[in-house]
Amino acid sequence: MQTEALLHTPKAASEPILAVENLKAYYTTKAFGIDRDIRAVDDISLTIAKGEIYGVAGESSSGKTSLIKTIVGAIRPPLHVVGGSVCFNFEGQAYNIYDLGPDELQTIRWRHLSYIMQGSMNVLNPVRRIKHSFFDFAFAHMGLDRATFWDKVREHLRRLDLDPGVLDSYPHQLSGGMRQRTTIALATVCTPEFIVADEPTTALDVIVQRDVLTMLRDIQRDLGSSFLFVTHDMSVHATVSDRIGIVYAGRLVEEADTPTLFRGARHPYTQHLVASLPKIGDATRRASLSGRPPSLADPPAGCRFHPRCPLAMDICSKQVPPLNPLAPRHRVACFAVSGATS
Amino acid sequence: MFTIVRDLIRYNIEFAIGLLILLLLIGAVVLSFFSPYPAADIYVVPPDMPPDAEFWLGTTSRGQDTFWQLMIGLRNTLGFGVGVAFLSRILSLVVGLTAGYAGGRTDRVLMAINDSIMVIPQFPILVLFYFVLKDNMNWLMLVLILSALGWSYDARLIRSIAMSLRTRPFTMQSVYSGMSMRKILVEEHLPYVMPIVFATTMNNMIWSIGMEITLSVLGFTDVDTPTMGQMIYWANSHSALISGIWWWVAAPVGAIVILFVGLFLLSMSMNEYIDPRSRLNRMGN
Amino acid sequence: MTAYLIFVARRFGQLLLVVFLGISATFFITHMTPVDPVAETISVITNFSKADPEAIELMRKTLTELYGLQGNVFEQYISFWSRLLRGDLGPSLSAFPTPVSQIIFRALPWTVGLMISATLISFLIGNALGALAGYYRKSRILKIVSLGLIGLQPIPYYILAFILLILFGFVWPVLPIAGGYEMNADLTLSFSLVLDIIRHSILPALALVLVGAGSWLTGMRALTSNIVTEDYVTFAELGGVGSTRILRSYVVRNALVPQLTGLAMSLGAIFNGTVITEIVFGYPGIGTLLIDAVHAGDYSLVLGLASLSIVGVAIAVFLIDILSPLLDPRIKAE
Amino acid sequence: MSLLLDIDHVGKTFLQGGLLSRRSIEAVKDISLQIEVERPEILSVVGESGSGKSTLAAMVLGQQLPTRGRVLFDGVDVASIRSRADRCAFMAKVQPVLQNPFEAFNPLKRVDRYLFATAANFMTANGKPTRQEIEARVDRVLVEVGLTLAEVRGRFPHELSGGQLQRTAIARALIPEPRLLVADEPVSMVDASLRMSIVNLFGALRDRLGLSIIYITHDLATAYYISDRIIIMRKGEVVERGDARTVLDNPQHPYSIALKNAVLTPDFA
Repeated sequence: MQTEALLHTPKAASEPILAVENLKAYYTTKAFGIDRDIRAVDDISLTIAKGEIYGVAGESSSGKTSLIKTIVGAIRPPLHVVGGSVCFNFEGQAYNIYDLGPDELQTIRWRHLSYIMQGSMNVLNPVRRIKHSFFDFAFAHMGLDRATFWDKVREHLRRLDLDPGVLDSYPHQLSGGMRQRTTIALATVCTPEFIVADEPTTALDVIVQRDVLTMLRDIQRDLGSSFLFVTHDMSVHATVSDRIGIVYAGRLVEEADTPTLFRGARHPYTQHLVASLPKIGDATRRASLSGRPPSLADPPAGCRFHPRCPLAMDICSKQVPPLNPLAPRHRVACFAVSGATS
Repeated sequence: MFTIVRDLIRYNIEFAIGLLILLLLIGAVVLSFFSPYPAADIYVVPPDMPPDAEFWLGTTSRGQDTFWQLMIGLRNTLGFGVGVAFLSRILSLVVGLTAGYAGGRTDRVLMAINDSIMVIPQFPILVLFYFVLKDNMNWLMLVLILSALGWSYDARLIRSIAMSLRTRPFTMQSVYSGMSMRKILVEEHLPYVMPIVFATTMNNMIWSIGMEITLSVLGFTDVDTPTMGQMIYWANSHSALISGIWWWVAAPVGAIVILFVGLFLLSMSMNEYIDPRSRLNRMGN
Repeated sequence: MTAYLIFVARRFGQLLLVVFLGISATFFITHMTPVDPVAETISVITNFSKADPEAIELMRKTLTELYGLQGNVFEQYISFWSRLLRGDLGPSLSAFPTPVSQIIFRALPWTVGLMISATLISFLIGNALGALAGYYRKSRILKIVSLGLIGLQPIPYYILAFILLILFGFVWPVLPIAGGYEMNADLTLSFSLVLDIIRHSILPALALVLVGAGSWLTGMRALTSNIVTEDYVTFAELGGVGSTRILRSYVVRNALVPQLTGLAMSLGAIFNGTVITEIVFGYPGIGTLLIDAVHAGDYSLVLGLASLSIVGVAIAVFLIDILSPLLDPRIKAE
Repeated sequence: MSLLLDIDHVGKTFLQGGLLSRRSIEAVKDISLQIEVERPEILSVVGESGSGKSTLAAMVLGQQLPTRGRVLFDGVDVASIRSRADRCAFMAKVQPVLQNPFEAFNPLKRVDRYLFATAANFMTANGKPTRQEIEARVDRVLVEVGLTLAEVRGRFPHELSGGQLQRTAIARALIPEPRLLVADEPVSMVDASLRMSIVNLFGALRDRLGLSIIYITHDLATAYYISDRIIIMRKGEVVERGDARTVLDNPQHPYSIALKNAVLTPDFA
């Protein structure tokens, strides 16, 4: 069984480029004397292999955005790390994000670790031409003279099917799709080893979305980079991700290779997510879940899904189910699946 | 409302100090009604006495007790600020909410007038008023004039909020619930602008009292209603500083600075409470 | 480009509207009151010398003509405008028969010079400190400096100027506290004259800067802490762009557009402050002239000063207004 | 055959810019569309951003007036509505369902306020309704969408889930007993786990109440799942229309084909 898994995904054999261990990050707000902890990232462990596209799926306010912010070290108060570690491995050297000083962090950014934000209007400085952004972001990291630098940038844009003329445009002059493709070009111009993409296609139209996803896959193939890909849209994950982790209320509840997850999800929440996806050509009735996602400020005890869970047992409201390996590369946090042993 | 004030006092030191100053001033206003001397009477006490146990803040060259003059002056000055703030708030609410909600031509016309009033320099206009009105220029008249000049900046603020409220989906929900425009403005939108109204009240008072003081110091107001500015005016006209009657000048100047710092602390803490985002960036259309 | 022309055209329309409303207001303020300027003037003149009734009658006729007070209100309104457009503001009464326009233009450079230099200094200082205070939120020095400037901001121009006057006139007399230059100065252009003028302008300018800088500081600080949370700043930080570059090219650059709009909108208030400060320090500008005119009962000079202030400020607002979008490519293009 | 909604060669042109460079943008170009009284249906209007689908919805709701053609509702031209009474009569028959349930109610006010206001303003057939009549009606529509008045009464929006809020909003729209709901992207902001419950509710309302629903969406999959008819719009024009399943199973127009091909389908079976 192990050999079979290895055969299907040879990437798993190589050493991880990212190891997240028991990561906890809370929003602590002290507004007018009321202290509140919002446990946005609660004890999450995961590893990502070199060249892998790891998808993080979850609904709104499930903590997935906080998770990636914590992973790339982009947290600002009131969000802060309470425990755990985030360790990258670039060119054989380990970088523990929360042990690095700001200068060291600066040096690995963009060169090794880059970030693609949501496809919103506002990612590029609205009052300056796009070439200035390329210069600010990449010039210092590439260590080239100006002429060679601009040649490299133009070559990179052409490789991504973008007209180098975009460099002389202002962001508002580009369409939403173009802007997102330019942002992706900007994020990949230094050929980073690890790219985090946060809902990169959410605001885009379907046809543009398809182009952007194709572009991301091409980049991954060309550069061999690893991706941490976050979106709420399961069909995007189905198209892009090699492996998916499902986040519910700040916790990882299931993790598996994409085909496994869509064919044989075991956590009731994942099963529901997969089953409720409507498809063209299939008009059979889709059920919906009752209840609402829990508030992260006051989550239910035990398994956070138990109030909505069709399989809920006594123990679910008392103990937190551990994320147990069910098969190689398939972990589930559910007592109904792994048995009630703790 | 009460809990907001309580939380602000407890956790916002600026608000607490501001409120304390305001309460002291209100105390002074109450006290002023117990003044042993009528405000306008002169030579009721020995003139030019320095501060001592009998005359806490000394006496003026006109034979008035500085302390009681100050209390009465504070009353009139504060009353003036409250009057202008009240009237101009009403104007700015009506104009701001209507322009923001109605949009289109109504908005353009109202804002063209609004912007004109905003940039017209007020001081020459006020001097002109005094110049033609002379003795007819009284306290009430000045309240009306300053109210008419002092609403435009805040109307623009309120409008910018009203404009974003108009596009909020709940406004459409209200429209399709069959609510009238008046009901939507008063019940759905007004609560969102009230914090701004409170904060701008303080700024408006700072502005109007400042104007009043300036005009009185120059002698361009009704000389018979004693105010803070009036005290400085009389002190100046008796060359109080040169003849060493410093308390006559120091008392009103000190009171004014305390008054303004108090008002400003209140406005600042309220602004912070409402939204740390800037007011200016909402204004540039 | 066309979008910008439309913008300029619209602002020009606004300029015309301000001038129209403001001038009309001054006209109606002066004409809708029971006070008869001609009678007022005559009473001022006859205060000094007894005149025979015939002379008074002649004076009345001449003054009525000079002030454009013949005919009904509407005719007067028309003639008021036509004289104003010709730049004819009538003769001054207190300095008869010097034209009002000539007196005003003598005072104007002082006011304009003081206002421009004080505004520039306070705008630059306020915005620079505001941006730094908003970006480096933990710095204690910045906090103290901002607190000081912000604390001065609510104090009325008159009172602050007055306090400076007391401090530097009585407590520590190192700077001239009155006038624009030494009384018996040689008014030919020389280095010492320039130095003298600068020395005299320090206190009035200081009053204006101390009050003005605080408001730019608060505005800029709020804008900065707002812009810092924008996606493009977060993105630049994640991109490893240096913090000085982020502050300059990303934060301040984006905050300048609203700050310039704010400058245009507060020019009227700044002008008020300048005029009031001039009065305290007896600076030979518009403000002092205005007060003197009021005390002298100089009807045409007061009216001329009020009208000119409105036109002048409106034009300045217009100029800043049409410049500010040049910093914002979103308006230029399309 | 009488028509509930008759969109008759409707076009909408927006003017942009001012005096010097007036530029017109044709958001909707010559669209005709009918819904019959006797045959309630869910009609999906599908398109990408800039296709004019939201402008079309706004014209059906009478929020924007067409610059060409007419929108007739029950034979009445929507453009002829002037007085407040006419407007209320129109709103009693056509109601909107908003996009974002979290934004659909004033966060400072209790949710039931809108339910009661709607009932008080529209149940005027027999004079002013009594408190009891109002509560009975509100409870009935809430039951219709799977809630009860007890669950909603006195609640603020933040106390309800996105699904509950969207149901409450739909219940409110049902109070005047409208004939048509116009739902502009009603599920795009709702989490996946709750999305299908709203879509299923539309089907139930059509079947139980005989209500027609115009479902504006960019999501072909839910359109396929729930709608009877579909029109596919692009740059203000209808490129393809017909029975929803037929069109989406076998699109004819190149744009419809491209659109369908761009839809990501998880297929691991």
